[in-house]
Amino acid sequence: MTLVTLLLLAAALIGIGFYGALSQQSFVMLMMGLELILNGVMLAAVAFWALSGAGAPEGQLLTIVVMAVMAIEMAMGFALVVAVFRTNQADVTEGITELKH
Amino acid sequence: MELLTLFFIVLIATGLGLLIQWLPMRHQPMPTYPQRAPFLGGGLPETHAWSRFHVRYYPMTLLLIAFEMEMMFMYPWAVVFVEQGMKAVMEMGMFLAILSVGIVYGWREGVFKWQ
Amino acid sequence: MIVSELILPVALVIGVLVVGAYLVAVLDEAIAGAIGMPRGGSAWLAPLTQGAWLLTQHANATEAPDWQAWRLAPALYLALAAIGLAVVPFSPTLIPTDLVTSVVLWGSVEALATVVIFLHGWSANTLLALIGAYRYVALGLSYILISMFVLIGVALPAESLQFSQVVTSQEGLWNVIRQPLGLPLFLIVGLGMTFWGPLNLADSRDLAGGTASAVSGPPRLVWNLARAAMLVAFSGAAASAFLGGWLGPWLPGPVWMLLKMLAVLAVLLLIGRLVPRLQPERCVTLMWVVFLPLSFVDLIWAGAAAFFL
Amino acid sequence: MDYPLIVDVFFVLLATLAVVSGWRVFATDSMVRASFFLLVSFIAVGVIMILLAAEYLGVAMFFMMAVEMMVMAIFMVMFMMNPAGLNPMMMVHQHKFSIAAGAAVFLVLATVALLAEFPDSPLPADLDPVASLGDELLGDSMLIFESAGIVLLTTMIGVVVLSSHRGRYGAADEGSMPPGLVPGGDPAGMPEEDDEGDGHHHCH
Amino acid sequence: MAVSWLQRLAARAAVPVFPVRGMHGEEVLYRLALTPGIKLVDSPRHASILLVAGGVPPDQHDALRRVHDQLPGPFATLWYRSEPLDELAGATRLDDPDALPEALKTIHRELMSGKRGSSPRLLPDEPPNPWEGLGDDGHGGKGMMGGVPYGRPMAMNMTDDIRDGLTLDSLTVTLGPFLPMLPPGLTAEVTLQGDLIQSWTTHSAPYPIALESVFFQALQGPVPIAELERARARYHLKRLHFALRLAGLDRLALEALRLAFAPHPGQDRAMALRRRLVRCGFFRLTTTGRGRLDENQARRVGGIAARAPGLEEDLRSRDAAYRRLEFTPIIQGGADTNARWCQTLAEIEQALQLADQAERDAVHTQRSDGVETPRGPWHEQWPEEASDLLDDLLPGLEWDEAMSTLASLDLAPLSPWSLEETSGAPVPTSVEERRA
Repeated sequence: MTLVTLLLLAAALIGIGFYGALSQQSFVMLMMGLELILNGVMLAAVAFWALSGAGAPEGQLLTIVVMAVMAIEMAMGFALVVAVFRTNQADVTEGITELKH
Repeated sequence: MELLTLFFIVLIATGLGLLIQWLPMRHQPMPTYPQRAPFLGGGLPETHAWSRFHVRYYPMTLLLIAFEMEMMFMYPWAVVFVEQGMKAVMEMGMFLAILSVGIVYGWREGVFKWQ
Repeated sequence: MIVSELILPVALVIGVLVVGAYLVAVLDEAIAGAIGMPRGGSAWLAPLTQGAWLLTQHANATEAPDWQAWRLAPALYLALAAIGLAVVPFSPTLIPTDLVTSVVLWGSVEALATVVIFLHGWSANTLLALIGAYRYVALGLSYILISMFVLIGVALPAESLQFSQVVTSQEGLWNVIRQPLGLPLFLIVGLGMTFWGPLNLADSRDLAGGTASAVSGPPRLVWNLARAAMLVAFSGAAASAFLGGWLGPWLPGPVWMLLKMLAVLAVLLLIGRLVPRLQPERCVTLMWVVFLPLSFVDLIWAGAAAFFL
Repeated sequence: MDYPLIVDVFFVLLATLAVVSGWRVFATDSMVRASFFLLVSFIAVGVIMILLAAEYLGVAMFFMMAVEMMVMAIFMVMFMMNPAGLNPMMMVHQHKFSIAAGAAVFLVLATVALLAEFPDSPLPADLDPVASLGDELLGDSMLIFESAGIVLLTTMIGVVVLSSHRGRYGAADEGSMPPGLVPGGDPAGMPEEDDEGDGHHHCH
Repeated sequence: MAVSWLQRLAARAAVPVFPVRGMHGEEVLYRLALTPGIKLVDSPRHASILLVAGGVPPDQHDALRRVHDQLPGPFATLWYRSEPLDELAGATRLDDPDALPEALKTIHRELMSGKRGSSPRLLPDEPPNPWEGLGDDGHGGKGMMGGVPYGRPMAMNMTDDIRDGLTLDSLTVTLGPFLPMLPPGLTAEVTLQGDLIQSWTTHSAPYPIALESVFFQALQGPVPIAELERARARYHLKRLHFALRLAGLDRLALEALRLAFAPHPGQDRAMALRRRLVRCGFFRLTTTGRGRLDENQARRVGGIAARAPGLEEDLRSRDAAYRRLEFTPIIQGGADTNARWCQTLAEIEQALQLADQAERDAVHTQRSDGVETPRGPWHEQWPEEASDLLDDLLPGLEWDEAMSTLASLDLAPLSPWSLEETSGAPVPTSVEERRA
């Protein structure tokens, strides 16, 4: 377990997440891709904190902030899905454009 | 070392749970289709039960995610509470105030009711 | 070294879990008899005969279950109970896993239990189990905040997120007195985690057994075992968070610990027999609007007490 | 910093688990399984964090993600057609491009990880990660802490406004419902609905 | 030898019985509930014996076969006052209620020791729709939502949601007639969205309930009021038992049942029961303000459901003997589940109090042109069977609310036979005459 292997793992997670976020039609599945990307980011942040940052507290803080972003993204995302679905009865990403009217 | 112990505990407990199920079930025949039908007191379902299940408390779950995030901040805060003194108290006051506003608002909007 | 650090803790946790689950069943039987339910045979034998019957009964299947999840869910629930018990200290030296953040880990066990119970009901693919699963999620997502506030309350005086430190911090005064609201609120969490008695929203009678309505035979045995084991793990957490864990005069630490766990179990089982099941919608409102604010009060109280006591 | 062999073994196992379950998220038909595969991936990463001495963050990952994925599963099942994957399905667009993009991202990041030089300064031995985080939250990063609280409150209000149907002022989508569904201006789901029994607006 | 050791242990377990409640089969189940060593379970998967208590009409034999086949093996059947299905002609049949507990225990023992084989499967081992090897993936499915994957179609959206405007899938099922939460015999087609009932169509009414013979005699001539009122209290207590069991209050449920079977139930015990119910939070935690009947519906159901919202309809107030006992009808202010249970408990207390008073002075009824049965007034005509009002009442309720509403409503028609006739006691001649 070295910094490089940790970063490789993080890169792999981000890569898979990227694939998911780009390929999925459904809005909820798209959010899963985003979550996976953030998962990789958090892992990288902790790896830097532990192995390269001499335990500077900002490293941990960054992870928490990412987690908060994740939570907010999820909560708002789902709330939006509900609102869109209520008017459109659809949940694919293309439906979001219709939220304007 | 602690993690290793925990790992073995989890492994043994899961293994035990699966073994108790698997050992007696090895030789049992697959139940017949009528037995496998869902129990509805003699009635029958038209479709599979798996469906887009209409959850009635979804606003509550979204509220919870935001809440839970605040809890993330509270655990480290608890550790340094006594040491930091008044500052930590004010911090707690602010957090609880925010959470209370959230609850009261949600309650007034009927979030905890079945939608 | 391997013996004292690996084999002993593992054997201790698994042993307490299995024996404890058996005792839960015996105790429940005894309480049922004491409050006037018809009772045949001895309470000591009843769990064994019931278990033996479940082992001989054939396992049921449903038309198209999610096989892996269906069989895994009871085993994982048991594993979660084991994790929960593993972080509980039995004496200053006898701590199966003394993680620095064991209090947080306990909170995670609660959250993961919700997932596993949901999975158990979902994977059967039958209507009544499905309703039970979703109903339980409403409860599981409601009690978790209460539990977190209450546990943060006990972490304040300990200045640590470690159960062993929490116990040490109670040397002067037990938390049950220092934070009087804490234990009652935490008991609600215990009932919720094991969907016992008034909070039995998952396997309730109006759903013909809910998530367990479609299982029979060995999987049902594991499910019941895991449920009782979770109750044991919870009593361990409650005893060390509020009743001073191993602390106590005359007797050795682990004995005190076991006695306190039994006391918590007795109280929980008694509540389970005496209080009716809550109606789900009312349960969610009650958790958020009554018990959650009460846990705020508990936290403020704990904060003040941490300074002045 | 050197870790004992057993840590390396576990790291490899966990890394495999994280990647495989991360990939299974997009390869499984059942939405419930997909969200819980994601949970497994998060848990594996959490355990790695604990191995890296970030004991609080690792464990916090468990409870945060357990709750989030539970909610995720609920919403996935609510809004996806065929949520249990009873019929295999593939709901993707620009599939090849996405695979290429994912691979490209991985390669770029991996190259960076392999080629860049990072200082090697491990955790000080006497560091208490939880307390240091707590001190940071109440010290230099107070502003982040405070603003996070406010942002989360905004989020709470936001989700309630967006998702809740019934409110103080009646149904959220009153007027936007298709006509004929609720005759006589009696939106179903008003708070304290007293006329449960008369059932004139029920569909048969 | 480990297996036989396991089987011996299993034979000593409390006998898990799944009761199929047929016509007039309730009474013996109340007795079984009080018998140690017998456990009445809610799901056939949790049972080793299928007890068919009471007759099942031929048109529900198919449903009975389905329930029979849902017990996991090894299991056996016992037919109490019921004709076994043709395929099971050799099954154990029993008419003596006192021999029932012992028979159940014996069967369980024999089943565990292998002396008795498992009951045969009655229905062919076929999926609801053929699927193997069919469709795009060999499991019967077509496209994303089509076909019959694993033998059943997928749930689709049928109707718009009645509450919050999110139109998701609805599940349509037929419930009953042997679902333990429903009144026995009630079948309905129910559509759910989530755990909320979207629509409810009653297909067949609950089985008729037998009243004690004293109610029949009251139409022939004067009967002792003490007897009449105790029978009334017993009737209500049995219904209370059902509801309390449903609410997870097993202990108080049995208390209610013991009170019902007590030779001289006193008013004080009923009051104690009510106090304990209040104290444990039954009225605050379990019963709800749902299931509200409007005035017409309340009048149609009659009895408790009519008096709870404040309709002072009670034939007893016309009887001079009752007036002498200072009888006035009790009423409550609400038409919901909660009010109905308050009313039930109040009427139990009132009935027991009237019984005590009437016994002291040996008061008899004076009018015999009509009698107030626990189910409602009965003079020119029967209390009407009213289960079709569920179609209007239950939609919009959450499952738990719906079940507790159902338990609080007494909709079953009355049986032309008395309880004593149906449970085997000597038949009073007056009833015979009336029927002739």
